[in-house]
Amino acid sequence: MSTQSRAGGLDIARLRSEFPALHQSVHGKPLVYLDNAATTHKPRSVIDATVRFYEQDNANVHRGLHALSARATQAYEMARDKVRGFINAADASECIFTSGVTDSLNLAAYTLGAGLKRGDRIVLSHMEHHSNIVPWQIVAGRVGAEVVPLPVTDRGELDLARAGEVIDERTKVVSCVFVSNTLGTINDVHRVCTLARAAGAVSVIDAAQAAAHLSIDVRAIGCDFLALTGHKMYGPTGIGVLYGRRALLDRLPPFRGGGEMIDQCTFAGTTFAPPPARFEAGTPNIAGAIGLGVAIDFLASQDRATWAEHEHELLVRATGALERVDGLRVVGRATHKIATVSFVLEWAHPYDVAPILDHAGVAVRTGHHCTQPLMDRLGLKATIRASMAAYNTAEEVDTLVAALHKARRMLAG
Amino acid sequence: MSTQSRAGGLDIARLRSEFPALHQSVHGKPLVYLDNAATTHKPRSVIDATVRFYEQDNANVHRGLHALSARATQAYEMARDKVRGFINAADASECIFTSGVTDSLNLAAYTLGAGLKRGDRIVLSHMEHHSNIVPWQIVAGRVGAEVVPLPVTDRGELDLARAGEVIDERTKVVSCVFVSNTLGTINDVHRVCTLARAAGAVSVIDAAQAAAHLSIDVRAIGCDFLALTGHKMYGPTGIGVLYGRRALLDRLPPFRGGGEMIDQCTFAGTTFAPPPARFEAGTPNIAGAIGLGVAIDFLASQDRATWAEHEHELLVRATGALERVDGLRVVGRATHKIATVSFVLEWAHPYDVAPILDHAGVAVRTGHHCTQPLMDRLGLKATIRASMAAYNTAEEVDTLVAALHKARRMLAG
Amino acid sequence: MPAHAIPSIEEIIETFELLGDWDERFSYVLDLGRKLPEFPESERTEARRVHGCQSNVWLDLGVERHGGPRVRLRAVSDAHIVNGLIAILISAYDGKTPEQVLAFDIRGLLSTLDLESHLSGTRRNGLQAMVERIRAEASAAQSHEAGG
Amino acid sequence: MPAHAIPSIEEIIETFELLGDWDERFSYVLDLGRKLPEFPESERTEARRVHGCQSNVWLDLGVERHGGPRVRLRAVSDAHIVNGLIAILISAYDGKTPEQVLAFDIRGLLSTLDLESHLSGTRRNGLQAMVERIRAEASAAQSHEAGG
Ligand SMILES: Cc1ncc(COP(=O)(O)O)c(C=O)c1O
Ligand SMILES: Cc1ncc(COP(=O)(O)O)c(C=O)c1O
Repeated sequence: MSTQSRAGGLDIARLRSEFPALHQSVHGKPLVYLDNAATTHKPRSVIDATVRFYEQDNANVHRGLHALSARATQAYEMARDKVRGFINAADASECIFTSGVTDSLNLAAYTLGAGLKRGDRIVLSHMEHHSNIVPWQIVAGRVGAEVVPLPVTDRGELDLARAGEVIDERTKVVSCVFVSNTLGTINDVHRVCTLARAAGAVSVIDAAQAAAHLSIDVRAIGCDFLALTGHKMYGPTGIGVLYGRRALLDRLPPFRGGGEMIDQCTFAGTTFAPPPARFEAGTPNIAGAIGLGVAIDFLASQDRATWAEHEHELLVRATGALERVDGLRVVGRATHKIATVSFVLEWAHPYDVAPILDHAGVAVRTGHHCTQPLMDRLGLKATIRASMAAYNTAEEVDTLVAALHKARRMLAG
Repeated sequence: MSTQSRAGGLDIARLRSEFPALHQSVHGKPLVYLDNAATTHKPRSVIDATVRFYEQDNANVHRGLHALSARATQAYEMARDKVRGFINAADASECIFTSGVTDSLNLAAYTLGAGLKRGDRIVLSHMEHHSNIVPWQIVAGRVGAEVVPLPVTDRGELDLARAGEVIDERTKVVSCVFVSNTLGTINDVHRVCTLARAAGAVSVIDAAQAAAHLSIDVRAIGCDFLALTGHKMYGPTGIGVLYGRRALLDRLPPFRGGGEMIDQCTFAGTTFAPPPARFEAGTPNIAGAIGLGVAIDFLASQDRATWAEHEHELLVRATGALERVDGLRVVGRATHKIATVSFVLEWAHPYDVAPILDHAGVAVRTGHHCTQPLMDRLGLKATIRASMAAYNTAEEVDTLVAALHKARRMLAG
Repeated sequence: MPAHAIPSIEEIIETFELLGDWDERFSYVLDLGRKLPEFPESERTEARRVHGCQSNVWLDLGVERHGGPRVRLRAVSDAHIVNGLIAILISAYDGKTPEQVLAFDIRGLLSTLDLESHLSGTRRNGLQAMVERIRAEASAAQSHEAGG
Repeated sequence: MPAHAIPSIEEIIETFELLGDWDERFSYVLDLGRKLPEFPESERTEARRVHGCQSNVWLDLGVERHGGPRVRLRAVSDAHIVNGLIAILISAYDGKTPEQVLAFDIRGLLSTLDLESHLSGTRRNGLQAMVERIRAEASAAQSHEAGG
């Protein structure tokens, strides 16, 4: 493996050394992990922070008057402030910890849903993940609102020229993925939010795939809500964030009820605490939040511009080499992409190729990637998706391509 | 510290050696952790399993066709089966992973709420945690149902003699805590479930405080739902379980929408997967579930009967010694209790005592313990609560009592 | 191509044992898939579809009753490797008595294929669903016999 | 007991420095709490209540305007230690100009008390809420002056 990416400053060997899970063999071959859109591996610092929490500071947060509880609370609230910094929110109280982006989007849909009525419109892009469709469908079903897709082009880009056809005066919510998990498309979410605002609609951005690759600034984007998930940004599982503009959060009812989120509770009725507490019922994933904070520290300590250059090189290399495989078609040809490449094969079902790649040590994902409406739109059932992170190398891309050539020999014969 | 509890076989020093967090000083004093009802510490094996997952098997579950994903999926589903065994459920599909007991109870309330209508009754004991009150209030508010308390006696026991006054033909749900987090009372949940069934109501048991202390058998209890939380049973934060009888689960709508829980998703509509997937939208807390499985292994490897004896000794010792402190009153005098003791002081607000105990190294909790209705019922604002786990020692109880005597000297003077 | 072109399950097991490396075994399963009897598009009805997350499978399953019950099955998939696995299932199950079907250790056989991660990775993959349905059919036929 | 029985904030800080161990400092704060001016039950109105998770605090806060604005406060709690902390707040803030109030490093002082865990542990404890309200009042008085 080359220790330096062509992207000047990036010392890949050093970066990889921070990720224990990368250094293993699978079926006797070195692991080539290209399933980062599903979940990224965790740097040593995140794992260590989890251990340290459980070994030293473990306690429940917020209500304790003893030293461990104070330490745990402080670490938890510091993590919240790191999230605030990461997305440039105005105030830490705008950052609600959830159990993941799915939970975040459900929280947004449920609470915003309380203000929707029959005939209102919820506009979602046609490339949304099920996690950003189904919660809105559930809410729409309850209140009688309508869920309408914002068109996507054949290249896999938002068709914003046609936004006017769907975002109208009935539209109360516009929600859109920042980066498509299936195609890698980077959407112009700033423009989407501008269109939403112009229509008087609330904007919600699913930044699940963006956080590990792009810098995120909620105020520059101009979104009302934005959702993150820890496990796709080098953090732990079971933790996510919903950012919400404070003025909006103040008006929303709670989602889950329970400890921590109340002000006064009687059988006659309950009053609720202000955000973020109102939306964080029960004991949170304390270790998860702290781990996410450390993942953000990790990201902040990296030269993200060099990462982006390196990832772009991987994208270009992978796209070029894949297209030279006979009978392979890359799906999603957006101008702005992260290093995620989806493709289909004329000569085999993705399901046929997966075991061959696996036995070559290569981890990719096959299927509809929880974007069935997008698959339908593109006339596909499933793709094979290779999703690269900063720690991937050009050689790993080559291993993938070589394994595909081999698969073709085995399958097309 | 004595290495043997009087409860014959329990080697406390050895047990404590499994819990790294116990071996530390606070304000220069050895930590005396008596806040186990808030959260327990984690044995080495649970911490190690978390590390091992992130270092070796980290991958997203269920949809992957590569080795890591298969390993992660297997570990995750094995954890589900361990939960099944732990509560003696008939089938693993009855065990839904959630982010904690609050999430579990909200899932139960939300999904059961879909079948409730105006005038229906939800009966909750007067000693419930807010997490088992507020979700029902939210649902009741939406459908026009009524939330009614099941009385509690002055001793802090369920007043089941008066159950007939509240559990009537309008009652659709009866929910009750297995063990009171504030008083330590062990409720006769079998009887509660029998009364619920006789009235044709669904029964829901909050077993948050029970899991670390009692054995739980959902079929012997005869409950329809039962909720657990990992962090109070020697497991990680951010993970919980909702057990639901399969026949009931099959009829319930989903709570959160997202990945994994769908069968087919289109903009026209979505069909849902069978349980447990239907109720597990999005990437679950994989590391958390696996850690919970290991916590269950840990519990299974212990002599629980000896634990219970030891804990009972701690309860008797603590209750006796506390009552000898001037102006101290123990609150909650149930016949069946776990080793949780709540008390109030004539001569000080709990808030005054907390820092003195903390500076003596003793971690207890003060406040309403998220049971304001119970506090109102007992005419109290707050208590001090010492909650013991199996790893606590008689000497630790004595340290608490000595610190209280000291507090009295400082405060009553 | 006729169904009898698929080797007997004993032959398949024997061949597996001979083939040393995974690539060869995988190629052999692919070859088996090419021996599947026809399953015309027109017969791939929704009713016959086995819902699986990753590949589609159409299954025609029944029990032949004259001369004692025999499980009969035909199936096809849009994935080559699943067709190979279907060939194995046909070899193992087609024309067998319910007892034989229920006694056969299909998991054990499949595990020698080292396709485990691909078979267990998805919650409800077509193959697993198919095996469950075949075994359920055999069970039903068995209790039908016992009952009647 | 009259309010002037509370030592000046300089004296309090000096005493803290003299008192070596935590127990002594804690007892000293308790003593300060015993010097609080009367706050009759009848004046402990809901409007004056500072909502805190763990202890109740009633606060009477205002700005005296003749001769330049001065922050005035009285408060009481149902917890002894909070009364001690209130005494410190009164010493630090009562009768001071908005500038003095805003400049005073209350966090720094409280941290020498090593009561941090008790003050930051609860999300919205009475003391923190009180300090925020006092500072807000001082800010408002200041901008009122600047504006007028
Ligand atoms: C009886 C009971 N129910 C519910 C809860 C809420 O648990 P969690 O905060 O883990 O969601 C607790 C813990 O505080 C509890 O003791
Ligand atoms: C764009 C997008 N949104 C939402 C999700 C759901 O994320 P999670 O499973 O972490 O809740 C994913 C990940 O699968 C995603 O890629």
